[in-house]
Amino acid sequence: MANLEVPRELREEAKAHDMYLHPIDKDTYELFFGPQHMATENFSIILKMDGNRVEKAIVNPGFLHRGFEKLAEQRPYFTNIALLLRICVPESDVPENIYSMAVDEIVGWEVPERAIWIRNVVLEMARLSAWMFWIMGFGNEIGLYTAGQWAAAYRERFMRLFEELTGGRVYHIYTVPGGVRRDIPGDRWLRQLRDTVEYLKGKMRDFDDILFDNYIMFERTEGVGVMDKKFALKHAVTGPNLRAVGVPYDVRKDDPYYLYPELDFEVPVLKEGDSLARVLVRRYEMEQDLYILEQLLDMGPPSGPYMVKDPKLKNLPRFKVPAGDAYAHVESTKGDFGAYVVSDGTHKPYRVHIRGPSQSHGVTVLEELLKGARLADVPVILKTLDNCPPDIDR
Amino acid sequence: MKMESVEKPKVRIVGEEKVKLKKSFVKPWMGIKYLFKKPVTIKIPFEKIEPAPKYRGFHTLDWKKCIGCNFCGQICPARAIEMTWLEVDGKMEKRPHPKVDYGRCTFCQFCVDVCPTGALGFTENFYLTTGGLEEDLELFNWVPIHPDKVREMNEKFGDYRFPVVKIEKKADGTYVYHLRDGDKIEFKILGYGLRPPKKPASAKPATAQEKKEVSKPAEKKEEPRAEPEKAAEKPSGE
Amino acid sequence: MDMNEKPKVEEKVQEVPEVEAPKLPDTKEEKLVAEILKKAPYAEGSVRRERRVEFKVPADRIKEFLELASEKFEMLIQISVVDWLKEGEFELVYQLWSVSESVHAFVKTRIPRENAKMPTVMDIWPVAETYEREAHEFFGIVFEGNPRLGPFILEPREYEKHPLRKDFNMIGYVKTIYGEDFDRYDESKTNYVI
Amino acid sequence: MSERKNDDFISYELQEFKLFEPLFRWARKKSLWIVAFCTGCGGIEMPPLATARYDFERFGIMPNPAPRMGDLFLITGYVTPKTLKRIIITYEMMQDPKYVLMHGSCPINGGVYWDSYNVVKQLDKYIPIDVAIAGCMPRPEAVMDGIMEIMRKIEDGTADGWKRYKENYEYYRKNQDELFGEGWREKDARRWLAWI
Repeated sequence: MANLEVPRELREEAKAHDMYLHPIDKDTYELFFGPQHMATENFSIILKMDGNRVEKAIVNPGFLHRGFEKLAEQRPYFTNIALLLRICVPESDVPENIYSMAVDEIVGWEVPERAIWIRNVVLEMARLSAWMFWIMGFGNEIGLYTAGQWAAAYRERFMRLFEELTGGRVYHIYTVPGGVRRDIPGDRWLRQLRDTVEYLKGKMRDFDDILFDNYIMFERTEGVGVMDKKFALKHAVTGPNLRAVGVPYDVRKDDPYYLYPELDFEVPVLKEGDSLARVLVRRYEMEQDLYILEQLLDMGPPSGPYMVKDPKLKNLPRFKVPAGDAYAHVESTKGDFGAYVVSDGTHKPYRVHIRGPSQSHGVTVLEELLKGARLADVPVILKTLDNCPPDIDR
Repeated sequence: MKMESVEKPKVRIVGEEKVKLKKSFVKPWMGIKYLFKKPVTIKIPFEKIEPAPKYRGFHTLDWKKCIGCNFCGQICPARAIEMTWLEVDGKMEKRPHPKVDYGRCTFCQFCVDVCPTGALGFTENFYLTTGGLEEDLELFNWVPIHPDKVREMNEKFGDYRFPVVKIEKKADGTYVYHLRDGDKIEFKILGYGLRPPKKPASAKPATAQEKKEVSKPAEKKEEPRAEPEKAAEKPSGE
Repeated sequence: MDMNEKPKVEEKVQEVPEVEAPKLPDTKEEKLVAEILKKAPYAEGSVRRERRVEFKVPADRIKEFLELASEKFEMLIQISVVDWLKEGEFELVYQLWSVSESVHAFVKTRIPRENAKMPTVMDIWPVAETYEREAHEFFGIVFEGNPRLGPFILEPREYEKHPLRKDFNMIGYVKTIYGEDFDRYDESKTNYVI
Repeated sequence: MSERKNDDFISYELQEFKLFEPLFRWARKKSLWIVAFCTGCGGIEMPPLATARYDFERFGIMPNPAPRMGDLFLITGYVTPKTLKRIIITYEMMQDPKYVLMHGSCPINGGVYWDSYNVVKQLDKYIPIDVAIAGCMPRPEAVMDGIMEIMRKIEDGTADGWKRYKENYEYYRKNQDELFGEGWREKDARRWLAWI
């Protein structure tokens, strides 16, 4: 179905009857896709089209470039948290955490257990809210708007929990080097979180019904945007996209951080490598995230401080970090999100380099996968790769 | 940490037998049951939603407690805070107070965290809607007012609006804050920066801490300056 | 980076089932480094901590080394460039990840700042094209063999300035574009406090 | 863009139909279509607003990708010069009357990117703004409040950004040209939009 090729004679005939709307006299034309197309989220692709087929795609990012890496060099270490989290808007805790982990490693801090537990919960909550956001975008792209309406409403539950925990709705500015900024607001919050997890577990069945089991979804995604294992590794594809081609690489498993070694979860792996496989892997991981949160809640927050005790923290603006460099990465919903921080011993980082998964998914991989795709499949490929343009631009 | 003995592998890799789903023509119709559920919509003009307690909203400042140490200005990632020398009722305040610019503020409240005396605080207020003209946008730059005053107004009006409705700027540097409940706060801005403005009066208010900061040959030091008048060249609407 | 004082975060990492009780002399990292160094004697290698290894390679043999390393390290995660202005050098850090061994490698090399040139590694990892375009754009390093160098994220005007270089004066540049006093309000907050 | 005359806009306020002006305003207020061009971080608060939770379709607001059918332009956050070019072109393509709602700190005075080389500091130099909301990013309630404000302004006729744009076209054009360099429309915009 998906690989339907219009026969040459038919195309000639269509051309004779002026059925091509855009260029009547020629077969190929250029199509500017984005930046205000909802699927692209501020990112444009120049598509060289042959009728309905994409001949060549050229990615044109940069609409969101703010020069984070330069800005981070001008601001003190702690302050950078308020800046770097803007790299990944749907799950802003990921840049916070990777930066904090890297700084923790350079300083050599032993982050308190309670802070680690809170960070882990926050990361998982961020993953879940990002999944909800992804369902919404993906549902809208394939025309199943109902799923999007539900997902956006369920995401609000997490937004509320974040608001109570951190004081911010989308930008939490919560995880800082050495711990977290606030303690858990009380047992009521933990109960609410558990309720939300339970609630979402029930709702997963509804999502299955309306989106993941839906024959429309299968028709739209099966066989679209296929990549193989070798291609994926050479192109540094990570996250669910890599697991959908049969490589069981998950940062939480292979380079574990926080409490993940103690948590019991499954890593879904499929072999097909098409959009459908990517969707199904994501769906399974969403379910696993709910189990992970449940286990974390069963574990309960360890007692103790939520911020490391260090006399150097008295003068926060001029807090100095010893010279050194560190790389930390976590598994975000989009893939392997990493930060490379270099310090030269002053109170400002010498260099911060963020590695967003979309740097590979959104440029070379996308350009390759779009070759030969139909125009209607472009948003599907974009959404199943879960491309997030701020990662590319930064 | 907890448990050390790990026998069974904690991370399991599962393949298609568990991950794959079957496509279905019937199941999507199950969504119809949502027709009979209560909607999640918050009907905004008629219904209200409260922000969480300790939501990071607009700042408050206890002018009595503020010692003008500029910690808040140093930590601010957006350079939104500038120390301001005020004159209230003809008397100059001993210490400069932070002036917060909501055209830059990111509401991270690191400034509140580092405030050594707890003078700077924040409330849950988050509504600030103005027109787009130059003079309307003046409202986005203010010296925060006392928390009690803000709370009082929140209780009176029952919402979380910005406490000031209009900032009136007079030619001689006097600012009048017209509060929502009709009160006015009037003061004069003498200058900006860490060091007191040129006025010879009131000795040297700079603390030892500040002096250290000032003398430090850090890159691009704060220049004390008297308000430069910006050429108002913008078009004002009609 | 001090190897002796490991933060708690990394210590827990040892509980991963695949790694059975690693002892430093014969951990998989040590073995990996030894194996690669045997084939590439010109490089220096060390184990930084668990799952982090580091190689220092002279700039002229980087391609050769990366080709060798790509057998073990399947993925090129990132090319980070650090501009060491005082030394007058760019440090290129090729961040590699080995999916089979679960090891992250920093492959560091230094090149002079003036007329910085590097061979491209696009033929080993096609994804390097993006990373190199980015490094070229922000630092002005020319990757010989990469056909798509040029304005990528930035617009031509900023592209010429290579803004992530340490000698790019950001505030000065902002002032030239948006006016000397780009603050809307009276305070003219156009400088850094610290 | 074709040359515009300063007194063009008078024709839009149809003098003959002055009597029906309140009706027109009511109709405009009740059917604000949004240009679905989310330019910054604030775009992430659009989905909650557009979907069941806050549901701005109750007010007749609907996202629409085509600028020709849009009434309301949401600038949802920081604006980079590359985006600003598209914003200006999109804004000029929109039909009168058109309104601009500016979100958050960044377009007002640069926000956290106040020193960034690639973020526009004061958006109202380049296009006229009707309503500004504070917040980083603004909560959906605050955006709703901004939308209510713009509806109120449409009703009493003070949402006049589109008129200001025509009156002070020289001023805006000068600022745009200063930022992008002379002739950017011919150079860049023509490449993207074949019909200009």
